Amino acid sequence: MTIPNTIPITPELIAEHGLTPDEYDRFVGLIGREPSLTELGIVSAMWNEHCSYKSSKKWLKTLPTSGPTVIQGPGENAGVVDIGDGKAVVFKMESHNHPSYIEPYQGATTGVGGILRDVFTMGARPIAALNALRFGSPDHPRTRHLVSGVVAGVGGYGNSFGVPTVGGEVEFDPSYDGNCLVNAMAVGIADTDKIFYSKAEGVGMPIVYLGSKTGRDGVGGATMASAAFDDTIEEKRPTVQVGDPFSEKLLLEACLELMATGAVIAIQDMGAAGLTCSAVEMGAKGNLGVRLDLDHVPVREERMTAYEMMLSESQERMLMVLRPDMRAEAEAVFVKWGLDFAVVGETTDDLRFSVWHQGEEVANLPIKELGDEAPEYDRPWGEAVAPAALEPSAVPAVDDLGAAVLSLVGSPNQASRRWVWEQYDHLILGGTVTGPGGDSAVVRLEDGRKALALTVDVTPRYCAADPFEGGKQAVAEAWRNLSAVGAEPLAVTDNLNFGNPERPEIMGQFVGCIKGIGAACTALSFPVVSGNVSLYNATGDEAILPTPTIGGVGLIDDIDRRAGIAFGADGERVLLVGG
Amino acid sequence: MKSAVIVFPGSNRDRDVATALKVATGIDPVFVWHADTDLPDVDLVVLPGGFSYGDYLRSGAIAARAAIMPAVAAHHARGGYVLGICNGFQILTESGLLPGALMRNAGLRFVCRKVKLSIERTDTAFTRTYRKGQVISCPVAHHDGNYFADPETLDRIEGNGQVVFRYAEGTNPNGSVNDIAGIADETGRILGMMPHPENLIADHQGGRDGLGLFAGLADLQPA
Amino acid sequence: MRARVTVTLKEGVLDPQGKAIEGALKGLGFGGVNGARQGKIIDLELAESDPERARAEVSAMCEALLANTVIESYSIELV
Amino acid sequence: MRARVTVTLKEGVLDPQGKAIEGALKGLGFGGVNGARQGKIIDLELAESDPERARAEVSAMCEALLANTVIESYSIELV
Ligand SMILES: Nc1ncnc2c1ncn2[C@@H]1O[C@H](COP(=O)(O)OP(=O)(O)O)[C@@H](O)[C@H]1O
Repeated sequence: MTIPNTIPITPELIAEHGLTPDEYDRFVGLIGREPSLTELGIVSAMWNEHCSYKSSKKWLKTLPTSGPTVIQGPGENAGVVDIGDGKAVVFKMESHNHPSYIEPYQGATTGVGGILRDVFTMGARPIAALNALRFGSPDHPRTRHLVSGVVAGVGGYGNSFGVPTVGGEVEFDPSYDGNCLVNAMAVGIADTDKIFYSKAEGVGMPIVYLGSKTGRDGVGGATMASAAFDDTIEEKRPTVQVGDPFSEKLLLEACLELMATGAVIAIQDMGAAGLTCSAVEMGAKGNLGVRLDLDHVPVREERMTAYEMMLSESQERMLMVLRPDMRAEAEAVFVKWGLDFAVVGETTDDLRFSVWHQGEEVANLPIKELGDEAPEYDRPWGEAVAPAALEPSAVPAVDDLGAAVLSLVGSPNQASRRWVWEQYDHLILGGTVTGPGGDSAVVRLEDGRKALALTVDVTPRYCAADPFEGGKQAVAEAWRNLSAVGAEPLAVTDNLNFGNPERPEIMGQFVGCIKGIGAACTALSFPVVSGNVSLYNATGDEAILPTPTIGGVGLIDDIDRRAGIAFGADGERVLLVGG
Repeated sequence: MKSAVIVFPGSNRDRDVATALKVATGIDPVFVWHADTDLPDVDLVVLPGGFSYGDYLRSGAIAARAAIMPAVAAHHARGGYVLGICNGFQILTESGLLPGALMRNAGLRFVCRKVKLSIERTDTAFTRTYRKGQVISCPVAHHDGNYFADPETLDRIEGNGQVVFRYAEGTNPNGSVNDIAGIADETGRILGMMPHPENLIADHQGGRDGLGLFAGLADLQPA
Repeated sequence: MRARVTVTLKEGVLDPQGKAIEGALKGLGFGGVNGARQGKIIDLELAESDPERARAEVSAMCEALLANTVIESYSIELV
Repeated sequence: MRARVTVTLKEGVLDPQGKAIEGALKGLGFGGVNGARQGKIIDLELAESDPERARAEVSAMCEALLANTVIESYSIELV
């Protein structure tokens, strides 16, 4: 029995898919007919903010993204930078803000899992993870629950997967009461001549599904991540995805083993809107069509519809284009690691995205247009409203400086974060030279004298006061953190967390911060090689502080020539450098 | 000294311990897949740290039933040495090669920090490079390291002197009974411990206190 | 009075533990296992002796702490 | 046929999770909790349809894997 795919497409249905009437008309214009339900699902996934970057693309293009050592800038699963000796560092940061607010433990685990996958999809072995967390006021009723869940989730995934979590930030501010931020960064090392990309090549090549089975997890999740919270939050709950770090560890080992055989032509992880985005991206990048046969997709639930399979966000899955002559070898690797391996389609020369289920073609769409013709907005933006300047007289003088220092040091935003990072395995793999607690983490590269310096930073208060200066400052601080440990700063990944871009003053914050980041990165020759945008971090009219998190990576040539933050001995001179 | 490191699905400190063995003995260990049933000709078998099978059901439970485990027991019965670190310790208790059980940490959280270990015995191959009563630094990183044994078992292992390492100076991170951090079997040829000496073997890691354990194994004679 | 709370994952929610158990049982030769799901129980010793009030109290505990109602369901049994 | 295996810690075995739950419930204002212990359930989907044989099979699974009889006891319920 087949599952119906043709139901009338009503305005309500269109709205539920997060498409505006204009966007829907644009789509109908592209395909020249009314879409099927599966097609509507596919376009809603491709055209939502999260996948299409429709509000931010115009501005992201202004960032400096190249440099003499940049091997791959934005546009792939992660950025790649040459570090000499035939090695490259592969890194990216990504947010899981909305899912973490709904279910903090699972939201954080799946965020960490997603970013790790982005890195090892490129052929890199992850060697470090960082995270930047922001929560509401410590006395807000939800904060405690969110903090403990998110921290346990970040640790739970990274610890089991086996990557050291070496740094991060935790900050509290009432603007995050209704929208916490979970930004996770992963860093890996690959051989420069063995980097894997998502661009499919060759007609008639098998498309292989790898990893865990598909369930109904997160169907509608990509849409959720892009919609401001409202009263329907309760109804959206069942779309929570569960992370399985054990399967991801197996997937890592299996992928690296498989890549070493030379069987992989292209590979892409299934992130938000899994099968849809990954298949379309691989085909479109390679100027190829893709035909999928959903009957071969490994599923763990019964009677899944094509719509559900195309939108499922089940974790720990990959899509790959395989050299057909190496199929048996490839399959053996996955069987050994106990993971699913299924040929679910092939590349074609007709530039169509054709999806079959139970003998019926449930979608047939122009593959390039799904990405290239996605709406792009030049959203109106106004000058951000800066908070009023504080009159010095409005700040009462302190009588007891000692007590003031104590209360500063003990305040939620200054207090020790040991409670957090002791829940993270920051020592595994044996490379950690400086773990959490310093200016930058320092991680030694295998058997050598070289090390990477890693940091994440932003001061949202500054960005609220002056987006341009705040954006610049975040980059400058990341730069200083890296140089403070003796590293040569290499490149940046960013995670731009803002409120509702349809509000001109929020868009103004976004534009200002990007311009500031761009100016600082240009001045410092500190290119942005990857990143992520998270908008609609707002509840009603309450937006978060503008939070453009900057992840910085630097290189130390000789670990014996590094610096830490501790004073070494009595009687040392203390110098103040800078202006 | 020849050694083998068993790789279970979810092992993740297998490379760390291999590095430590290489540094201390000059010889790379062989990696052995959990689904194999035979061990190569080695003096030492290591069950590494990690989250074998995700630590689902109970930490180490599923790995303890892996196809390779009978060969590990046979290796010991023949006079061979076995070292289980962290998840490896959990696998050893789950398989009955060591007594007791490792329960959820008393604080219920994963703990990664340096602790102090006092060396309770130096007459084992694993601890012979240390002094009795010496206190060394060593990292821990685990969620289920709270050693438990019923009173009779505890009396027995204390009476036999099977406790090899104890958390010292108030650094017990997990609530283990009698501050137990590592125990040996009655022959002294099986050691299970929660801390990670393999992560403290080089200056860049902040010290070499853990290296002594592997150095002590360097000239193991085939039994 | 004692209460037993049983917490299980909602239908459709991925259960990595159950999956691992199923795989391990098959590996041990128990071929006749077609599925496994793991849940937990919490046994509570209550001061309350009135069944109705006890049940209400335990319900409140489940909502507040014992179950993660985003992905889990719970049931209560008084003994 | 389905079976539910209930695994609980033996009397006298330390239960850090139970203790933590008890503490947390008290912290949330549930004063009437005099003790809490945590256990787990494993729901199995069996090919076997004969109750007697099913029970024997599940018993074997418990001994082989599902319970650590050093610290845990188990009970089996067929449904
Ligand atoms: N703020 C940003 N700065 C630079 N590059 C970005 C930024 N946001 C996203 N990108 C790049 O855009 C591409 C698509 O982003 P990604 O988050 O991976 O999309 P998705 O998660 O939907 O697959 C990536 O290559 C990413 O590096």
